[in-house]
Amino acid sequence: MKRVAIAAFAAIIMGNGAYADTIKIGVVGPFSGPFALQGKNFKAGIDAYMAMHGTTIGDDTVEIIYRDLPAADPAQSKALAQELVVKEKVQYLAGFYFTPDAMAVTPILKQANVPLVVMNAATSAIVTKSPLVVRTSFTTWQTSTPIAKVAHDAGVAKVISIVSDYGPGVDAENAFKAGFEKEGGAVIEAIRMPLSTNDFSPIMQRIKDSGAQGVFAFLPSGPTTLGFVKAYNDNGLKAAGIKFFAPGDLTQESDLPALGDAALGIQTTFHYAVSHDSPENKAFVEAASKAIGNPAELSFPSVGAFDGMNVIYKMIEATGGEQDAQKAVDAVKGLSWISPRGPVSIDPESRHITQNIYLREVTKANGGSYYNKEIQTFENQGDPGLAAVK
Amino acid sequence: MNRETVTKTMRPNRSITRDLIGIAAIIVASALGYLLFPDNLALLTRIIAIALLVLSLDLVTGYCGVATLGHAALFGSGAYAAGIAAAHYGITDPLLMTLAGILGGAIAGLICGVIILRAHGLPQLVLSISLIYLFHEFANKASSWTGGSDGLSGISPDPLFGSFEFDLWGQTAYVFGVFLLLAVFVLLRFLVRSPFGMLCRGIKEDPMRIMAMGASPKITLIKMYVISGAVAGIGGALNAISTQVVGLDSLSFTQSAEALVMLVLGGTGSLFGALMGTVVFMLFEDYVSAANPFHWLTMVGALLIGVVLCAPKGLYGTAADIITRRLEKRT
Amino acid sequence: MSAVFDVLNLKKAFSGLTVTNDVSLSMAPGDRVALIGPNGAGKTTFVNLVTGSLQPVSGEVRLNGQTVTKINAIGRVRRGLVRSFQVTRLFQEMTPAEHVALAILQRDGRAGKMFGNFLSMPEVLDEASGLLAKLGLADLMHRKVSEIAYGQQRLLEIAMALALKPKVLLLDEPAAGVPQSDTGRIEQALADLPSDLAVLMIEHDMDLVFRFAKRVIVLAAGTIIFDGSPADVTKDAAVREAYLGSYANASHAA
Amino acid sequence: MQTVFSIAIDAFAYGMVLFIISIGLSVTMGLMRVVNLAHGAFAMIGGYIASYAAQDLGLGYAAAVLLAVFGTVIISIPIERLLYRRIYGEPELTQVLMTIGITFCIIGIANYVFGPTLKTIPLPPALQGSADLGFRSIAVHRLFAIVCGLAVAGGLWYAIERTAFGVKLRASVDNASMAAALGVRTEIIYAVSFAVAVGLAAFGGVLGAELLPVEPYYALRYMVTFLVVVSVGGAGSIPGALLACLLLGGIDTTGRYLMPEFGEFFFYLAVIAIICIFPRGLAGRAR
Repeated sequence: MKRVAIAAFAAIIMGNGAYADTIKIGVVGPFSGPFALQGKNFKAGIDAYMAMHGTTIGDDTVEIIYRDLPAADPAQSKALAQELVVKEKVQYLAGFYFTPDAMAVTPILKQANVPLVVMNAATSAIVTKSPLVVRTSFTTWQTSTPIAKVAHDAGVAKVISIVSDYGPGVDAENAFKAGFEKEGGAVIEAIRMPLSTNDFSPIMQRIKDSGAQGVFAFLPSGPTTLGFVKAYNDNGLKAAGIKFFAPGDLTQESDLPALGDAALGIQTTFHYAVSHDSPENKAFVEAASKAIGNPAELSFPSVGAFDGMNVIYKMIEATGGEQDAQKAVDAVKGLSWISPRGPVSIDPESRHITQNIYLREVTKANGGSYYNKEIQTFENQGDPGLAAVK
Repeated sequence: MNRETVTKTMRPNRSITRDLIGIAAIIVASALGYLLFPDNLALLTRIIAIALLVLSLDLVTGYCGVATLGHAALFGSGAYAAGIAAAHYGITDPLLMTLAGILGGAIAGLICGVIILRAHGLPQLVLSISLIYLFHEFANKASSWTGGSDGLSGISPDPLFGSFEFDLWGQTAYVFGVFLLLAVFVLLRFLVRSPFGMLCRGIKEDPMRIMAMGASPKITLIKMYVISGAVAGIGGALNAISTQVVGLDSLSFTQSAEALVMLVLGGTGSLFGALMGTVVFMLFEDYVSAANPFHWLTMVGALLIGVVLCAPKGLYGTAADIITRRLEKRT
Repeated sequence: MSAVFDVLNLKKAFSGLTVTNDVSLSMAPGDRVALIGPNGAGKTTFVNLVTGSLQPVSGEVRLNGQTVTKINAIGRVRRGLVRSFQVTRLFQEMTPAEHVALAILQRDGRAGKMFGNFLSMPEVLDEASGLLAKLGLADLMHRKVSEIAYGQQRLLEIAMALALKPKVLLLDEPAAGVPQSDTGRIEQALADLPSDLAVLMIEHDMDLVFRFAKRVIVLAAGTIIFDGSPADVTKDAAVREAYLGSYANASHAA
Repeated sequence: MQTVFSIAIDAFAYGMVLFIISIGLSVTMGLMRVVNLAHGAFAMIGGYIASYAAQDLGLGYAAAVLLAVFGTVIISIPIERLLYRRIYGEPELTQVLMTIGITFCIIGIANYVFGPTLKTIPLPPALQGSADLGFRSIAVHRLFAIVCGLAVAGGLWYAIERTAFGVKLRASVDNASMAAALGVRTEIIYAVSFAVAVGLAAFGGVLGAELLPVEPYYALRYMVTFLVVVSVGGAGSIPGALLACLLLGGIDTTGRYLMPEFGEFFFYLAVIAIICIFPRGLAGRAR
């Protein structure tokens, strides 16, 4: 259906503008499966951008081609990217929710003469794999480092770290540890639990027994966060005054209705809250809500996609629609603009986005809904992860 | 007496003809794939890699009656073996990488075989599931070797025979894959018709009877598992070579379950069934997920239900039945 | 002639209940022995103990004078102790030729060969077709077993056993379930068994026993109560008591 | 000592939740000999119905649970008639294919109808919050789950071992044709057993929702856990399933407390060890 619709759409556009080129952008993301919500957010961000800025740049028309990749599957990712480049002749590749999927694509970029704009995948190392990668999302290091200062400022000296045992979890643990120890605190225990953990009671018991004053946690957004936060309450940790620190993946907006009162008061650091107060964000949320249908489903990947589109539009302007990946990437190095999340820029060295990281607290709004309320800003944060890896 | 000699000579001839038809069918299908989807060779290469996995599964499930939902352990081990050889030891020759994949797969096959064959039926399924989770978790833990959940990257195979690059357009990878598949197919045709293959089919029907003949079902099945591991390992290596990344998904329960679904879809106990199931399932999935990402799972589910209701022996099995029945009617 | 097969004081108990008690027997090459006994006498247990499917509490099984009690079922087959099954256990999807060829290849230690096909191994094919022809199965050798008659399946069981070239053959009711019209073929096959082979037949059909066996062993309640010539078995008081009574009176005495 | 006690309670509670969700599967797999991979899908349907009833219709918790159980059973009737009946007695692989297909369809439909977000079932005030056990606190709904689990185990045991229906069921399982010859209408026995199994799945789905939240991929996510628990217990045995749940719950919980890093290893190694020692499951009967 979608293919047909896009083709029909393209045909109409082509019919109108006689000599104009169509510039295709291939977007790979999880549009079905357990992570379909994040894929929907990609699409919402992209649709919002195109609704606000039009679908033409000069004489050229922009066309998006979506490909579905439900779960981390690098082999399939490579196959899709190759098909997009060779068959659909896309000039830009974008999207990518999972790190291994983005990694799988980096080896072909040079030969394909195509830049890759990563709209989510959050492992620091991706940008080092090819000079044609630009990232407009965040890294786990970037969002997890400031919370260490928050913890220290809250008067907590001993923290136990609990993360899911996979790449981003390990990143989060290392980032927090590095940041917290620099502040003079101590991570007394670091626990990595399997991704499939359902019952968190034993973990809560560990936290209690450790004697820590606070807990740092990282879990992938989705069903497990619900169990974790509930266990934190049910096992009396909240009542015992053990403080909870986490990056914002834990309290993404689309999970908040399910978390409900259990999440109230949880403080997280993240690059974007849907509630961010700025005219840019108001306009974005309005357009993106329209695109996604149900505003409650709006979450952070949408802003990564929105800004990713901004970068791609700038690239298209700079190259005049010609396919020249290196020129396109060079053109956005150092680019700065006001994003819905606040002021951002592309670091010319790493090609990763430099942005504000916000401390937010889950708060109940007047209407009874829940949102992340921004209470503190850490300005112009780069990616500490790259330096740490080197 | 005359009649006997006729049947005697007819039998092998008929199956050799079938082999030649099979090989021709693979070559024609590969060529058609190349001509019809010249821009989609990566997908086709991926289908070949998975077809090798499904063939390998057919060896133990279709020919030996072992129920397993953990066969990706063999495939993934092959993929990681080839990937680690390239990324950590600088063994970047594609043929040597394939060899590493064969070894990795065979060793994994040995381990899985020894454990899985300790039970039958449902407990056997559960053993295989436990194993695939252990393999997956192990690869996740050994992240300094495997890259953990970020995937193992930095695999850059040399050009094949020093002159054919594994490039963006994927022609080399595809042709390499087709040759691997053909080689495996021919060898497996020999294998399943050999005395060993006969022994395996016997074990599938009645292991007790095989024991009463003085043969050991257990040792035979473990041997078959090692062979199956080698075949799956080739698939894994092809995957590693063509995509240059190995992810944890190649060692996942999902991959195992999908392989089993493809096999049952095509029809167990025949190499053609395994190939047909893979091609049909993967093309269907690719088409439906592109056409309607939101509902493709429902449609795949409907396809599976439809196959159980209308073609209980799998697509190939049922088709073959119909054809033989027609032929018998005619003669 | 020295014994090829000895059973010494074999004992087996299931949860305290003795089912095989101090059973001993000895067979020489060429012996034709029938083992009979009423239902529940422990014949099946005896067969399982001898073939190695069950381990005895005490006692010994010897083949060619060598103790095989600790050797598993597979090892005993390889040493020449072969059995057939009361209910045919054949591979429905395979042909008689394949059955016999598999047995021949297994006997020669070639069943693990991964290349080649028995159809292109003339010596195997010749032996298999010879054996099948002797049993009158030549016409069916390339049919699927599921398509051939039960009587012929029983013959195939015997063919498979013979293909293994055993020294001792245990035949478990070789004629069970075979229609009257086909029993002649089976009896013929039994009569044609190699003369140096020791055969122990477990059978219910007394006519067959009397025609086939030179010696009869009667098992009752796990113990051998008679071991002697067929002519004497009907005269033995203990046997009559345990089992034969009415039969001997009704048909043979008449 | 206090910690040991505390872990034991966690293990017990977790085991009982597992038991409630899995026991229905034990009935289908052990008594009806169907490898029902769609069991989780029925639990999920129950969860969705309860969530819808409580959130959107504003029904109370008890009413929502009842509606979920009966609603799921009603939904399952045509599925049993049209699909499951075709695979009774078929080879395992065919059953796997069919039930995976059913699972995929249910996931797709749930995703379409309810959307991809997490659904919660609001607890009544009586079940909210924590109870103080003196040395630690535990969520009240967990205590409730323990009580329900014990009640289900007792009830099922009674129904199978002590009622006329149970006698007929066991007779049908052991020898269907003999039972039919004796006048037992095996189709009805099967249909009722299937309905009971599905009802239990739905009940478990609702009760376990605090631990295993309801979302479209629920059916796939926990499929393996259910399957493993039932097989370890020995399909069809209620004491076996109970024992397996408590044992695996205990191993899992202890492992996750002592060495969370290797939690997965403990669990699956234990499963492998148990099956290698008891190839038919803890309470498996020889066939």
